[in-house]
Amino acid sequence: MITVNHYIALSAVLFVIGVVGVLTRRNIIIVMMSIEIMLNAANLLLVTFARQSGDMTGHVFVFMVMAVAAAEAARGACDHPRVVQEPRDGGY
Amino acid sequence: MWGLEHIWWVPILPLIGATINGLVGHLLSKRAVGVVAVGSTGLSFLVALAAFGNILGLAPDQRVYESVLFTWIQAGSFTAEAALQVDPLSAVFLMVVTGVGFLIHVYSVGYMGHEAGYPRYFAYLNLFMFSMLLLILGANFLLMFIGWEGVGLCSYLLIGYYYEKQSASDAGKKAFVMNRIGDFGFLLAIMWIFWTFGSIDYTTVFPVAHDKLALGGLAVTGITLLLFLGATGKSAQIPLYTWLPDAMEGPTPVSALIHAATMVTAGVYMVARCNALFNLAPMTMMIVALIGATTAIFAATMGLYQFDIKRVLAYSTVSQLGYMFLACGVGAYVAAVFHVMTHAFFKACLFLGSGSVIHGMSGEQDMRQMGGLGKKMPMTHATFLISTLAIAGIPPLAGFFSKDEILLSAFLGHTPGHLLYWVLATIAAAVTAFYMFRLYFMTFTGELRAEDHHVRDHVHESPNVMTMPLVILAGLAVVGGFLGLPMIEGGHALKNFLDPVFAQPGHAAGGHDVSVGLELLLMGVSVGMGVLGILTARYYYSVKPEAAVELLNKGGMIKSIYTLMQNKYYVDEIYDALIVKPIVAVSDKGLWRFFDVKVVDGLVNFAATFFMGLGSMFRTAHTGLTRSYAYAMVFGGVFLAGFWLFLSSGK
Amino acid sequence: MTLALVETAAKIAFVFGLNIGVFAPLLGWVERKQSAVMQDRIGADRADVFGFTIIGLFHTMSDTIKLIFKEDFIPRGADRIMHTAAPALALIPALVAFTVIPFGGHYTLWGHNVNLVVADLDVGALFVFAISSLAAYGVVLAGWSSNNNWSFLGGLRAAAQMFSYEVAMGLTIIGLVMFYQSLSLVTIVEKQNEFWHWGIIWHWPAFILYFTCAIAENKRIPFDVPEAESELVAGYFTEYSGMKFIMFWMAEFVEVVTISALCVVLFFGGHHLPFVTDAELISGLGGALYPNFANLAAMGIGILTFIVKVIILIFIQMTIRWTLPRFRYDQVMALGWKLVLPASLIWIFIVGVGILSGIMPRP
Amino acid sequence: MEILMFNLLGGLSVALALGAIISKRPVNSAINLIGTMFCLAGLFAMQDAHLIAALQVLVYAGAIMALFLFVIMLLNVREKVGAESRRQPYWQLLAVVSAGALFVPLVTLGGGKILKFKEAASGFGTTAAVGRLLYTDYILPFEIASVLLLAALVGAVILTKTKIR
Repeated sequence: MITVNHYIALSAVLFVIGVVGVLTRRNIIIVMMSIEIMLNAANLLLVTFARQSGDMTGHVFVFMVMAVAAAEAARGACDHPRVVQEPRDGGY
Repeated sequence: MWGLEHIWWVPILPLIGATINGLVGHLLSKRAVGVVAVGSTGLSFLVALAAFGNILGLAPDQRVYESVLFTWIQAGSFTAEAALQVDPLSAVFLMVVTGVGFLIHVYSVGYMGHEAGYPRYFAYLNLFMFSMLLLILGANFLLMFIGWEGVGLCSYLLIGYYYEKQSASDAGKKAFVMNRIGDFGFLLAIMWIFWTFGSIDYTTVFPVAHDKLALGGLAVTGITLLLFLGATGKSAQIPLYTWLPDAMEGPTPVSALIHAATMVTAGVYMVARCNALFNLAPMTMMIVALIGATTAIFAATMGLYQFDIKRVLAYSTVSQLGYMFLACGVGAYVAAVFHVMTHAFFKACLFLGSGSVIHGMSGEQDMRQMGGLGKKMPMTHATFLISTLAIAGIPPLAGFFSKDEILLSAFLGHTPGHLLYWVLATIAAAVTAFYMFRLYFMTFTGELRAEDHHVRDHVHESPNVMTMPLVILAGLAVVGGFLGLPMIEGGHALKNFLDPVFAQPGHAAGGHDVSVGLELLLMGVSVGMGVLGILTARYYYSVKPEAAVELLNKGGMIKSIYTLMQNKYYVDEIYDALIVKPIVAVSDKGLWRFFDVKVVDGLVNFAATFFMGLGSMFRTAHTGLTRSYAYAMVFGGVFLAGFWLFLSSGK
Repeated sequence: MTLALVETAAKIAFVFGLNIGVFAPLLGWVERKQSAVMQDRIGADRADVFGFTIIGLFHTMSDTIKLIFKEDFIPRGADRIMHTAAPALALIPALVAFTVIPFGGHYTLWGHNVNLVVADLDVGALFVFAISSLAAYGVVLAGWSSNNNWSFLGGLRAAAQMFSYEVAMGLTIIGLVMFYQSLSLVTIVEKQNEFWHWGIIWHWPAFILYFTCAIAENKRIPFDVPEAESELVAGYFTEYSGMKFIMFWMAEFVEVVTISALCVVLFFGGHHLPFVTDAELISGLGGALYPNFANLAAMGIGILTFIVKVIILIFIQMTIRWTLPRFRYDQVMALGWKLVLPASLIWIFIVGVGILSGIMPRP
Repeated sequence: MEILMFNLLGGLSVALALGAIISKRPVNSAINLIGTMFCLAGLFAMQDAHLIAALQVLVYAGAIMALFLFVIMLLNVREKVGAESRRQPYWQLLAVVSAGALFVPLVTLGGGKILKFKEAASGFGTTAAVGRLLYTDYILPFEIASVLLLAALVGAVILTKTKIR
């Protein structure tokens, strides 16, 4: 029987992996990808609790997170070329 | 009934003309542009004529027709219908506006024939017709206001028609700003009316005005004063009259149509329309009469020593408008409307005549260059003379009847100080006769004084398309007054027609109880004053021109008065010193150099300095290494989560 | 349970068989032969078995055999894993997208309810777009991992082009979704039971836009800049040979079929015959007397109708492919962003107005 | 069946996420991350969040990661071995330790209780249901999100435009 705790644990593991990625990697693209992992861990938790409580507000939140992530990705993708071009500023 | 039911065609037709000429006019031939402009106005005139006939066919107490086109604005309790209303008052104005407008369109075809921007001119002119008709026909204050603004806009556009000319564009701006000051009052009055009555429809507001408002109360006085402020702007009364003489920078037909016959009478129309309110505010009535009488004499004296033919007419317009307001102020609305009508005829004729003269003189407007034109321009001369006699108040021409009725009303009026107004107006009548005949003698008699021989050789009578309107208008100036002919013993045709509009409860709008003898005496006085003015003018400008120069050379009082009058009493300069300069000074020294530079910039700079100082304190924590921030965040997260865990485990 | 498993397995087998076994090889032949007919040539006709050529059909077989036995070549400096995985990444999404496309209706056979779709998803249309957006990865990775500048450029072009048109493609069917009030393709097909409810009737502008986007998404002529042989040799699959190469081609053909199938489902009433509803068809086949037989026959007719419609649309695509010249790269992007995208937004607005004002009655 | 799927998808997602942060090449990272997203989409679908699952694939795997991959490839950010090889073991150790410290409160989020799923109501997680929520109670955040995306769009255009000059 699968419980909420399973999902919490999985989400925690993913979140921590994301944190480690942010802290250890120097490539800014990979750092951003690690942030996406963390966001996804949070999304998983939101979906899980939505399912547990039967309230779809969690889904709405995930929807919003996705919108924000998309905006962030678009912005980051534009910023990245500039960071790479000017390595002094991009000394992550 | 064909006519009244199609009343909405009356404003729409000129709008269609304006749209065609404004959008695709430059692609059309001049002839096509003229056909569109004149045709649309002419059709509009025909519809208006039919509507007028319908109105006449109705019983006198049923002569109000309202046609609701659609609901225009609906917000909360506020409703504004796009509705047109025809009653005797608007019908009279309708006839004047469409009729004179049509004639001036015809005249313009000839006069503007050589101008660049021909379609633009007619688009504006048609747009003006639309706005003016909307102003007259609108069934509520908002619609009137739209027309009111529209005519102001068109006036601005047409004054600045020769926009390459600095003086023309300045004059346009001046007219616009002056009008805006008045419009501001009008707008406030509309808001106040809505606040008081909960509606802006004429049919809702006026019948209940007497019950809702106390006689002479604050509300009604405020509303009417604000309304009158609007009227002074639009109708060029003291203190907002200075734009009208400058407005003569526009083409002459425009001066005739907008700045003599129609738009400037909008203020009179508005006051007459709101007579139910004005009757309740004796103080406002007094002010209206006072301003009217003062303007009449003031503008007349300013017209005395002008040399620009159109400026003389402009001051005469201001003066005549003063008469109309005087009539309104003493409660003689019928006389005011009557004078609007007759004035439209003879003043349009005069302006168009002066346009014809200017046309013949190759654009010369200075009367000192003219003289003896009577022989070379017989048609213009004849029509001009008729109109001049009309404005001087010589029987049996139109001006005599209407002006005399105003003077009679002033003499018999209920307003305090009405005898003073009568004296002022009577003197103004003499002055009017004097300067108008000065104009006439300087222009049409004597010898041609123009120096440029090209101009001398070129003097010619204008084409038929220009003289025909002159003839028609002069004819109207002759017969127009007969509408008020049976004035002795209880009203006349126009009065009977208009009375339903002005017969309000609680106010005696009926005929004056006056003996025939007194009336004849007053007539005699006014005619005598007119004749006196004419004879004086004839002495100084035709019989013995050198006498005037001698008089001036004597110096002293006469010389200084002359200078004062020629400089228009320095009103423009006074306005400049009292209003424009202080505003500029306050903006420059106060708002800019002190408030903006010191206060606003100071605050901004202070904020910047403050946070810069604050930032320099925290700068050490800002390594610029993103990873260190990430570490800080994670440690913070760990700490918070651990703390929360500690708290929840304690439970 | 077992029966359901069998049924699903059968449907999957049918879909895959249809695509991989029938359409993909046949399309290679059709492309050759149709171009030959259009260009007044004879076309491939040399492969023969005992002297029989069967209008060149044996070429399909010989091509397959040739490519299978060709050397599998990986260029030096290439990323071996990615290079190997890329063709599969291109082919799989094209096949998976087919799982939500209904190729028939509901039928009752011996008391068992059969719904002719592999997976009836609530978000079917979204699923198709989600999966087809993954197809770009195969192409992009193929270009990137080949360690070849032509391939790389082709991959980049493909990526930009596919992502651009994906956006527009998603927007083109929003109007349709608003009209049918469902994202489920099964529901959409059900609502097209009557001919006058077919998508093409009201939504023909959306069809034109969608079809354009779909061809661009599939990178076929006139949108084949990622593999423009005159500029980039062969674009992203320059460095591929053998089975990997054939997988790209299969992916392309399967996508042609998928596009046609989706168009049929969205715009042309799916398996429905025009002017004949499902119920009428079954009763017309004697549903009252032999329900099982009638249902079975109706199922056959439905599948056949669906396939015929798909073939017609494939034929149109092929005709376009051999008719139009290739766009320049900037033209492709300009068309996508400046014409198709705004047009589809406007169409959404028009459909919204139409629905709200009652001009477009929803089925 | 369910636990099997969970183990499969969960394990795969963890492995791929690890691969994403460990692999040296950004492209490999991105591919791994796409896999993670896919597995998570499966997990969403297991919890009846069908729309969210589809969006996860469409938005995350389809759009966001595609954007990342595109940028990586456009710049051809091959292995920056030089930059990445200056490893700082202490920092990395610290990172892992602090992340581990974060893990403890995260897993005990449930407070030691076993939370069980209830039977989902019919229509849970469908497009219509989520859409109704989005367009009624959450219309304001929804619109704000659209404005945010517009701002990102404009910002992206401006940022890239200055590069061209």
